[in-house]
Amino acid sequence: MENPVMNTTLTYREALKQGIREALQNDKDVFLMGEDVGRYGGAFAVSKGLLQEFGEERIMDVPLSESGFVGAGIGAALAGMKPIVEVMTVNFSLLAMDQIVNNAATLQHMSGGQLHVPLVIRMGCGISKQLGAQHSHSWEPFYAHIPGLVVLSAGTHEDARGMLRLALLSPDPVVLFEYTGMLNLEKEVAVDSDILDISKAKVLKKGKDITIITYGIGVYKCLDAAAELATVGIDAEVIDLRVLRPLDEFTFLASVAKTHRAIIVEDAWRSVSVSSEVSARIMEKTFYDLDAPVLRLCGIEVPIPYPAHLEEAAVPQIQDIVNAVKKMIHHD
Amino acid sequence: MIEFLMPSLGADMEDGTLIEWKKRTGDSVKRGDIIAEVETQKGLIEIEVFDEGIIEKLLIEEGTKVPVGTVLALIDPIEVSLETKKEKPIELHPIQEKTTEGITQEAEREIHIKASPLAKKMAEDHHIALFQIKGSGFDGAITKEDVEHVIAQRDVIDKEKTVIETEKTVASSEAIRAAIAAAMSKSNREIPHYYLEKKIDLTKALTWLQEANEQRKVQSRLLPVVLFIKAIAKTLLDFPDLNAIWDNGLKPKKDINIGFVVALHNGGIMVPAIHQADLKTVDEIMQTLNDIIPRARAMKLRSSELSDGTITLTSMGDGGADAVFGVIYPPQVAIIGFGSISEQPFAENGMLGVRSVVNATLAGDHRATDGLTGSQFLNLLARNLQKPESL
Amino acid sequence: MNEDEIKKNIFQLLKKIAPDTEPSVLKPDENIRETLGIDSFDALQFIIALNEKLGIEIPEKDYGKTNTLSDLLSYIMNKIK
Amino acid sequence: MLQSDIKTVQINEKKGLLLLYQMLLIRRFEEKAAEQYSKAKIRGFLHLYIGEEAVAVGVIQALNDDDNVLATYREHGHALARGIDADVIMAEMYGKLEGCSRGRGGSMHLFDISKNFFGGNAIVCGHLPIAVGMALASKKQKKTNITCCFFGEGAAAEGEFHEALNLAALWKVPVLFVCENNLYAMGTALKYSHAMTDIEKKGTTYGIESAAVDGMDLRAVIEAANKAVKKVRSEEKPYLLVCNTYRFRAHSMFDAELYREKTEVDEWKKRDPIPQYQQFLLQKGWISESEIELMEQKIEHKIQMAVDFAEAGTWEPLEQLTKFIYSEK
Repeated sequence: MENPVMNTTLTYREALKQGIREALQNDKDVFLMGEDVGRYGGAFAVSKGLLQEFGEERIMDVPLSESGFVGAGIGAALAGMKPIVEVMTVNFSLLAMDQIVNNAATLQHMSGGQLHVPLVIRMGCGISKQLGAQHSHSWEPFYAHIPGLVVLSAGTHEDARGMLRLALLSPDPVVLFEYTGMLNLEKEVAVDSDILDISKAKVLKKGKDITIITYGIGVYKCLDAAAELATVGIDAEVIDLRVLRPLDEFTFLASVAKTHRAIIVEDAWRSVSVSSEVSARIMEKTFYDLDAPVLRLCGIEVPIPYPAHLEEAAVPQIQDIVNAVKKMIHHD
Repeated sequence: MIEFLMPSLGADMEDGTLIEWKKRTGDSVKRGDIIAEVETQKGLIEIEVFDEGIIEKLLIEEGTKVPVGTVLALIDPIEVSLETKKEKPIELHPIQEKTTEGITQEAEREIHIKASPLAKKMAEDHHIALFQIKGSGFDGAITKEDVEHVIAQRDVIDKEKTVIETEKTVASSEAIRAAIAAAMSKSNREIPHYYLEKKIDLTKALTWLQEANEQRKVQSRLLPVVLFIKAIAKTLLDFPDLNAIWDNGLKPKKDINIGFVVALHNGGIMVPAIHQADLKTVDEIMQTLNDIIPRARAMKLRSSELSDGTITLTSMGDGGADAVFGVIYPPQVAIIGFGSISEQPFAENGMLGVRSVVNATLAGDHRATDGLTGSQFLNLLARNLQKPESL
Repeated sequence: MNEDEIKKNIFQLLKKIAPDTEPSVLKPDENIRETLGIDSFDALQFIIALNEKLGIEIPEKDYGKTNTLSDLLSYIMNKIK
Repeated sequence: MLQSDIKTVQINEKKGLLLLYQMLLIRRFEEKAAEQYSKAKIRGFLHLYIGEEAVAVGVIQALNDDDNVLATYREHGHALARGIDADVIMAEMYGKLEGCSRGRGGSMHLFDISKNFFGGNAIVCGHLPIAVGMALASKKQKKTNITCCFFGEGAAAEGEFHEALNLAALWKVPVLFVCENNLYAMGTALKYSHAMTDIEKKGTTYGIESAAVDGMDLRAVIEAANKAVKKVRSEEKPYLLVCNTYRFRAHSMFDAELYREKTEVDEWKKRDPIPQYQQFLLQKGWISESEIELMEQKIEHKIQMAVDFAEAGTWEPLEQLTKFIYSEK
């Protein structure tokens, strides 16, 4: 079927909105609940216009009661609905952590398999433009630690549009991280491109010299870094983890077995992070294929500072990735 | 008679102190009555009884601390209530911490050559000793590239069929030579050796071995030295003083770890230990040899394997000298030597015949044992080798 | 599997268990073990390797027929037929 | 479970005896649980409902089969009143596979979706938002069932109590909040956790109709519960019912009760809900002393059967350790 691939350019925000709209159209049990998702049109204008299209019953503004409305979402899911609960940003999700961990992730186990929680919780995540420490957290590792949760990271426009539909099909609770720092970023996306799964990592660029493993806000940074490395003859393979739990280790282990080198990039703080887990699995399962120690480029362990030059230095940038790879390969 | 036990009120409650009896001998009790007050780490708690009857005897005085599950009182059930079946309560033994004696982690004395796992694997596959390769990786670590370089270099040399004389290998055998010289001279300086020899008929042993090997795949075929090791281990069970170390006094060792002398290809020896040889079957001993001999020759032994032998065996194998008198490895107190197996005239109860025979020798530390012990050991060793099936 | 191929295999296997020696310089009637300094342990490894590579089994009682290169070659040739 | 229809049903003889049977079953079950705990057959935490039986029995008789019930970690009584069998509850407390939650939850996490019993929840007040969500779903699905959640006066000091009541009132969803005010949140008396100790007054700030009732008088609880359930179901709005009651036993098994006087316990024991209700039935002539004795023996036999069932239960095989973390497709 060689019909020409029709591309459109759309922003990450539009990709998110298309995902939500499709979900609401596909299933009447789906409804969106979150702070300012209705009349205000979404804190970051992601759900603008949806209230007018779907009405108050399915686009519900909620009071500032994160534990309350996330718990309510769990209850509605237990009773047969398909709620999408928006926690404006991961920074405010700590208030609802008890409901997410002690109820959503655990009820099926404690009830001996009787209770299922088909709930999707969307959270804005990571650095935007100088929002200061309390509005710039990257806490994917917190949630990726909890058995019972499916944890997704929408690092590309395709995933921003496609992950929600598949997440709503899951009988288990899904935490979906979206990246406020990328909302205005425009990318070309195939019109009818649809993602196939929310269970596997994806090789976004093939290569043979080194495996760059990343997720979320790191994906486009690593692709740009790989492009620059190609100009100096380094053929890097870039892998987007996409799913932080359950982690698809098969894809990155196969790649490291081929390239014999690995570098992991994330904005989250270095200690006890996703890169700690990925690096441990590489050491455990492809030790004899390693020709150099696994390198990790992560967030500096400091609350995100307000001034631009410090904020930029606090997380890995494209040039940092390029330099690290060069040092590892040429090391002269 | 119903036993009233100190109840368990919490998973972490291990004992309780009986403060006050609320009932006396002869009192009647019914279900739910408070029978005593007990002091726990949470405070004073009233204890109820779940059975009906008359208190026969109070066994514990007030003020005594007892572990959970201890019988506190005996109750005579006047008439058996509906509850006929009495389940036996699970005895509660408090969890002792499992103490593991401190394993003295001996400092690794091996010189650690930095190389990537991939480089190490490739070097091993191509039988290249790491110290022959110059590392170009992070602070001198050997990488895949460096190994490939040496392989390429060697293939070139192979083609020209010249023997490589790299000074590094000489250096290493010098290092080994120096180490052996030091140990041997220390042994002779400090240990007064006595020497004994015994000719042993191996006919039964070798025939048993041949039949045993016919039932085994070639991969698990047994060598005669396996029988010698097993026989030594079995005999040592009766001679603990020979399986010992001298540390200003004789200190017998519990485990029987037989140090096995392995000759390296380009000279020098390594002596890895076969641990608990007495507990291993002949097949397990053969497997141990299959593991330690190649590793010894590739200098891949851990220092722990080289240092916990309790006695040493040196064996000439075939085509070597008739007998070998070893030099004891300090701090051990004995070394056993087996010469080459050969056809020799052998007289037995007056009849002369030709038999497969081996000369077994024992060198002993006279501070620790005397010739009599040594010769009794060799006699028992010879007898044990006549019954190979029971080794 | 002709004679040359068998010889090549023999040299390769001998090289593996005695890396510091030169099996290819062996004369046909020289005793392999004495010339290359191979002890009973290495000899057993060689026989195991022969079994795994060429699929032939040399029982202990035939050890005597495989001392030299030519004996070994002819022994293997009629075993393979 | 008797179906109570919309109009408040006076207790007839048949129902009256059933309610006594339920209260006695709970009392004897909890006493046996204490015995099995001291024999180390039940481990972990164990919270007994002795003294509060009238609240669970009185409220749950007012609910329909398709109504949802959520309770706390002191929920053996609610589970029995809701109709879950004594033997699967005892087996669950033993941690056996045959338990109502397959042994996975234990005493604090009894679940049975066939009875719409959504647990045993051990995070104080953690289940109130869930109850609101379930009621929200009923409203969206245009169903007539309601959701009833039980909690202690300690929970009323949690932030989630405020958030849940506000959301319920804001969204006008059919949830019945039942506060079992037993005067002590573990070791903290009412006056040490609440500035305003009349818990029912807290409903007014959210415009939620509230009432308080003597939790030791079964008939009073029945009357208040029937009225509350009727309002929640017909007017589809939340209701806060506070039952003032008292627990005769410690908070849990390992508690020296340093925080209250023995005399206070003895005072409340004089108003034990079971003898109080037995008097009413005897005066009504609906039951005789010998019939009560017969009911006691029937219950004792049923509870011994439950213990035997638990004793004979099996341990879940280790291979199933990671089951029920994610749903099998």
